[in-house]
Amino acid sequence: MTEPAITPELVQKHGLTPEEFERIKTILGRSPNYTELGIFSVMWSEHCSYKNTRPLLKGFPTKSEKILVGAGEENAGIIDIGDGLAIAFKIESHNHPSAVEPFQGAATGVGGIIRDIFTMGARPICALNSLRFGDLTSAEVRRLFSGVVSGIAHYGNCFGIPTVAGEVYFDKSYEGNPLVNAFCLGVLRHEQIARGAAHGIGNPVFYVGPATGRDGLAGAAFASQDLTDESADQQRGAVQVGDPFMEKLVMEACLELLATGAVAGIQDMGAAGLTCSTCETAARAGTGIEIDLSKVPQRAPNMTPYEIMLSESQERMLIIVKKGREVEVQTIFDKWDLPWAEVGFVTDTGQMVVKNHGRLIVDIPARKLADEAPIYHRESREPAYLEAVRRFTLQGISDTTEPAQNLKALLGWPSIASKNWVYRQYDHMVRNGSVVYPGSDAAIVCIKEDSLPVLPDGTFGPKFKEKFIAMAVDCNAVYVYLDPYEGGKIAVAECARNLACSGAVPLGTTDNLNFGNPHNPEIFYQLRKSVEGLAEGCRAFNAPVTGGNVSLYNQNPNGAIDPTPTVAMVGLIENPAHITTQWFKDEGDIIVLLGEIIDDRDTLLGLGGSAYLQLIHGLKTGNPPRINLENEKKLHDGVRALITAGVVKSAHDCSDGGLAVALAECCISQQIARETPRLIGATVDLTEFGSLRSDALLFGETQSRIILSVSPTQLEAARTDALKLGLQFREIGVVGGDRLTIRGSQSNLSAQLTELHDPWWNAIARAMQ
Amino acid sequence: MNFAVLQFPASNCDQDAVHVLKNVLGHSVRLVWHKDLSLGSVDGVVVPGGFSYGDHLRTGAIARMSPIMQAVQQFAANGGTVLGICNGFQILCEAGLLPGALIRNRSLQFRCEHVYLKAATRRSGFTRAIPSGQVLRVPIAHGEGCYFADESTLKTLQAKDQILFQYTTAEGQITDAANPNGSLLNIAGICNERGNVAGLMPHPERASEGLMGSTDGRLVFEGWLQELAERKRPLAA
Amino acid sequence: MKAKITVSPKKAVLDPQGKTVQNALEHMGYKGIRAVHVGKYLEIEVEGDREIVRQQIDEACRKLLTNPVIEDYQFTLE
Amino acid sequence: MKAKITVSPKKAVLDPQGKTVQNALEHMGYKGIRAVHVGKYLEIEVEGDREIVRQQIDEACRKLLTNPVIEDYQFTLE
Ligand SMILES: Nc1ncnc2c1ncn2[C@@H]1O[C@H](COP(=O)(O)OP(=O)(O)O)[C@@H](O)[C@H]1O
Ligand SMILES: [Mg+2]
Repeated sequence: MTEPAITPELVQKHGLTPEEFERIKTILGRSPNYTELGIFSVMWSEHCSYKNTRPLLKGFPTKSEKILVGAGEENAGIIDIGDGLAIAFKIESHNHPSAVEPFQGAATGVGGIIRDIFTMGARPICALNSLRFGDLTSAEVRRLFSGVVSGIAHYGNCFGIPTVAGEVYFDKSYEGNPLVNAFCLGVLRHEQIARGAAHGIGNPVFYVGPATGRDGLAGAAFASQDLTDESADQQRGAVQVGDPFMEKLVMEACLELLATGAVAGIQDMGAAGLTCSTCETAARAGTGIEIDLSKVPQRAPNMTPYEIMLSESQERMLIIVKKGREVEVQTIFDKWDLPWAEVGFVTDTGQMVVKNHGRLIVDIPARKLADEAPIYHRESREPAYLEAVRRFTLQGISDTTEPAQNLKALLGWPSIASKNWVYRQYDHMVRNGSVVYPGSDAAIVCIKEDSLPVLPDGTFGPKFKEKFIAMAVDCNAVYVYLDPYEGGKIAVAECARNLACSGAVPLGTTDNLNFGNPHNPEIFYQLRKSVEGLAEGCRAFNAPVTGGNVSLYNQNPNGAIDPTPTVAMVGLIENPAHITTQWFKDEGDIIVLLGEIIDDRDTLLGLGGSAYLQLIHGLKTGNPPRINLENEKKLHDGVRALITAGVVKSAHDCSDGGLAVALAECCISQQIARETPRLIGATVDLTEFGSLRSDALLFGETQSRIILSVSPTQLEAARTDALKLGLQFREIGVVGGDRLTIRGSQSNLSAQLTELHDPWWNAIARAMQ
Repeated sequence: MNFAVLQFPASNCDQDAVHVLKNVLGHSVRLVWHKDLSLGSVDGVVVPGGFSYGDHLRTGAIARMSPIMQAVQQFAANGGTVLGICNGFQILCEAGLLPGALIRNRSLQFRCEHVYLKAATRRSGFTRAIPSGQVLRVPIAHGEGCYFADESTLKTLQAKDQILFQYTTAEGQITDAANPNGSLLNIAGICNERGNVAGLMPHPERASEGLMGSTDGRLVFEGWLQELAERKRPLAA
Repeated sequence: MKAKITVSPKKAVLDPQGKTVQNALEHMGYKGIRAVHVGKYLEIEVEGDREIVRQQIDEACRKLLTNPVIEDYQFTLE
Repeated sequence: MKAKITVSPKKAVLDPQGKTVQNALEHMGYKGIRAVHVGKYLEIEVEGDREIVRQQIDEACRKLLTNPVIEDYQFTLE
């Protein structure tokens, strides 16, 4: 088979600029051949190299005394949680593949992130997902939504990992370009941390997992282009199919193998498959690597070196084995009926060498390929639309006269409505560790003995006291669109607030930057500003970034998506008594608001960018609410202190939909069993704020507010503690009855709980019928 | 007691079953690999939940061909007690150890949520510890849990008291609305004629500790343990 | 040789998938649809004596590939 | 009229199910199996003009019944 000649057109088709091509020639001291060109193109794609975002990512805080493996070092970061235990977690996007084939795209996204976690030596114990789609009134959007959800369910359920939390938003800007971000968290002992480095000259390199096919050819490059109808069409031939069954076996075999100590280095074959795993492991260890493609198991006949190197067939791993211990690998992989092959060895040349039947095909300095991609400082310009956003006032927007109707409408708005249609399709309990299921502010998972990978002696090691990990994922992209910096801060703050409400102390953050085309200066501005906001937020809550993912070029023919820097935060709860949920518990409990009722320095009174303005007035504009991170931090510390003192029965943060929606959620969100909610009413009195607009009071989204319920006998203790902690503590009502009533002086809102529950619980299912 | 928990490729509730039998109930448990030919000496066998062989072809279809299933057949034929949970129930049906089959939920969707159940009989070891009339709250997590059997099989199940669990409302009513998957007669679990092999779709092992939100599932294991203890006790002289 | 096996749900067995497909087709505006059944299709490429293969496929269908409680099958050898 | 539609995974696309079934058959002792593919089988009972039905079925296959990204289909009208 003759290979195509290297022409400028071919270079361009590979997404490389003429300057980048010159740089490649300098590195090689010659012109690359076809396979080498392919290799550079995927490794230097945004997806693998972060060439457009690396300078921005430097602004993230990445250090704390608890971090064992930091951002960018390995496939995922690792954080110490005490008693010799640690957690590994990360989020990753699979947006473009999901646009082309929602079921498989989402499924393989889950598979990919699970591999990143067990590659670190950790046993994956739970998953999260963050999703964005267009409007559910479109049949195509419904197809994408249901495909993505069943793809995630299929992979996670079959693999046997509980999917315990997530978020879903619907907005026109995502039409045709849905976002699918998947998160996974795993647990391990400190001494079990595995490295993706090709250490030990002469060590054999093993390929394990299913044979390589033509699937996902150049997926990384695909992820680094605008999504046009044409590119979607071209990618049709390249759909990766996930096999969770295979991945489960690969994981069990890898963890069993890691316990033997026979492994010198391990890395999954994710984006850019064999290419990325070979050159990165060599670059990390400062070694070289040589493989022969004729030894790589192949699924399709006549595959070219180019295809084998760039294939993104799923569920494959590269393992560098300590010389002399090959049999251990073979025995374990045979036990699990998994294919394996010895494909090469580690060298001291620093080169990534690929042969085919002994014939030299590729010879590239590994480190230059992996670490020296060009870096671009893109031009950034404030988007023109922001001027109009800032000019927006509430003048001409008349106050609401039907607050109960508004509340029902908001609760039934798919972005706010219960996501049970989604998470009931996910096994969120498997592995017997889920303590708080989807449906509260943060999910909580118990870390117990069998959460861990086994030790060499086949045991789980010394006993320890169970620990609890809390997780949430958040991003209000409308805020980010309207004010990238403030919106970035709020995304982090909301996530941290969800953790605080559940009783957890943040440990770390992982983020997924989903944006449009960075060559557009206005989009680069969104990116730059929101990253600054995220970084500020992570600093404020002492939740350093341990890793993340960048997904650019999220555009459809109508333009870019709303900037969506998804934030997932992980926290720790040591004592199960401190686990706190969002719903009201008992009749007669006192409802307390922590924080200011409304930010009176905000001329839009919290309505800018609010769900209320979007849904009721059809307006997606106005300055979003401001956030003061110092206050916010004080609030989180305060609520945790109250929880620890044992005076809090429930805690729920105010976010989308404001105080009224949050109160309603406190009344209706506890689920006892299938179709059996527990509804508990509340009477709230806000008449003292009679001078304020009702819409702002009820539906404004002023930040830094938490609703607590407290037993009457503990009210005074709670108040004393709160005041000592410098919190604003205000009794606003009482739990009980079968209605939610909010008295204001402009208007009263009162509704039967069943009337609130119905639209909230069923909105998505009905939209999907 | 000594229990064996089978482990097929992609069993994924195996550890959960071990955890409950060992750490919660204090018995000794061994994982038994699907390629093994023998169960060793055990008092009871759990066929755990999961997606054996990725649910490829049909749930449980390939797992039942595993070498260990011969030993399970033998164990059951000798009167040993076997409990299949979720995928384990599917495997036991495929293996012919239990009548009927489990097909796709009528919603066509996977469902993970707590449901209400009632024991339809207390004759079985798996239901004897459940106070009569008590409604249990136990989670399900399956895509193919709709129990199907032809009419004559259903008649036999009823006649021989083989229906163990039925889906109910919170009040214990057997209604169509309380049926999460379309199972005939709201069947959630059954046993064989002899009563020593049982299967159910809900996960009692996920409802055995307060921290996990319900302890109702423990009753299933406790009854089983009582029965095993009685068997072990030499007949009173 | 290629064995082509079609597997359909038995008449008495609930076939919600068939019903859903039928509804979707009707929604799309197709008329005159009386019923839809959704089953499985397997293709097995196999070498060997035709008669023996036929027997083996039939046996495999009974033992593994289908469940007689809920499914019927048919196959051809090409 | 009855439309019988068989749907199989595209050749280039991974067919994990087929592979698992092949392994299982080999484990059971069947020899000479080169490949197994697992797909879907649909039967649609439908009334109408034969030619129009043929067109409609073809269209429905492309739009609804199969996923052209990963599947191929064939059908007959009886
Ligand atoms: N895609 C999903 N997968 C799993 N759980 C989800 C998903 N989307 C939402 N949830 C769960 O539903 C609950 C409400 O989510 P959300 O409305 O985003 O809450 P909040 O406003 O507190 O962030 C949370 O417990 C969340 O984890
Ligand atoms: Mg949220």
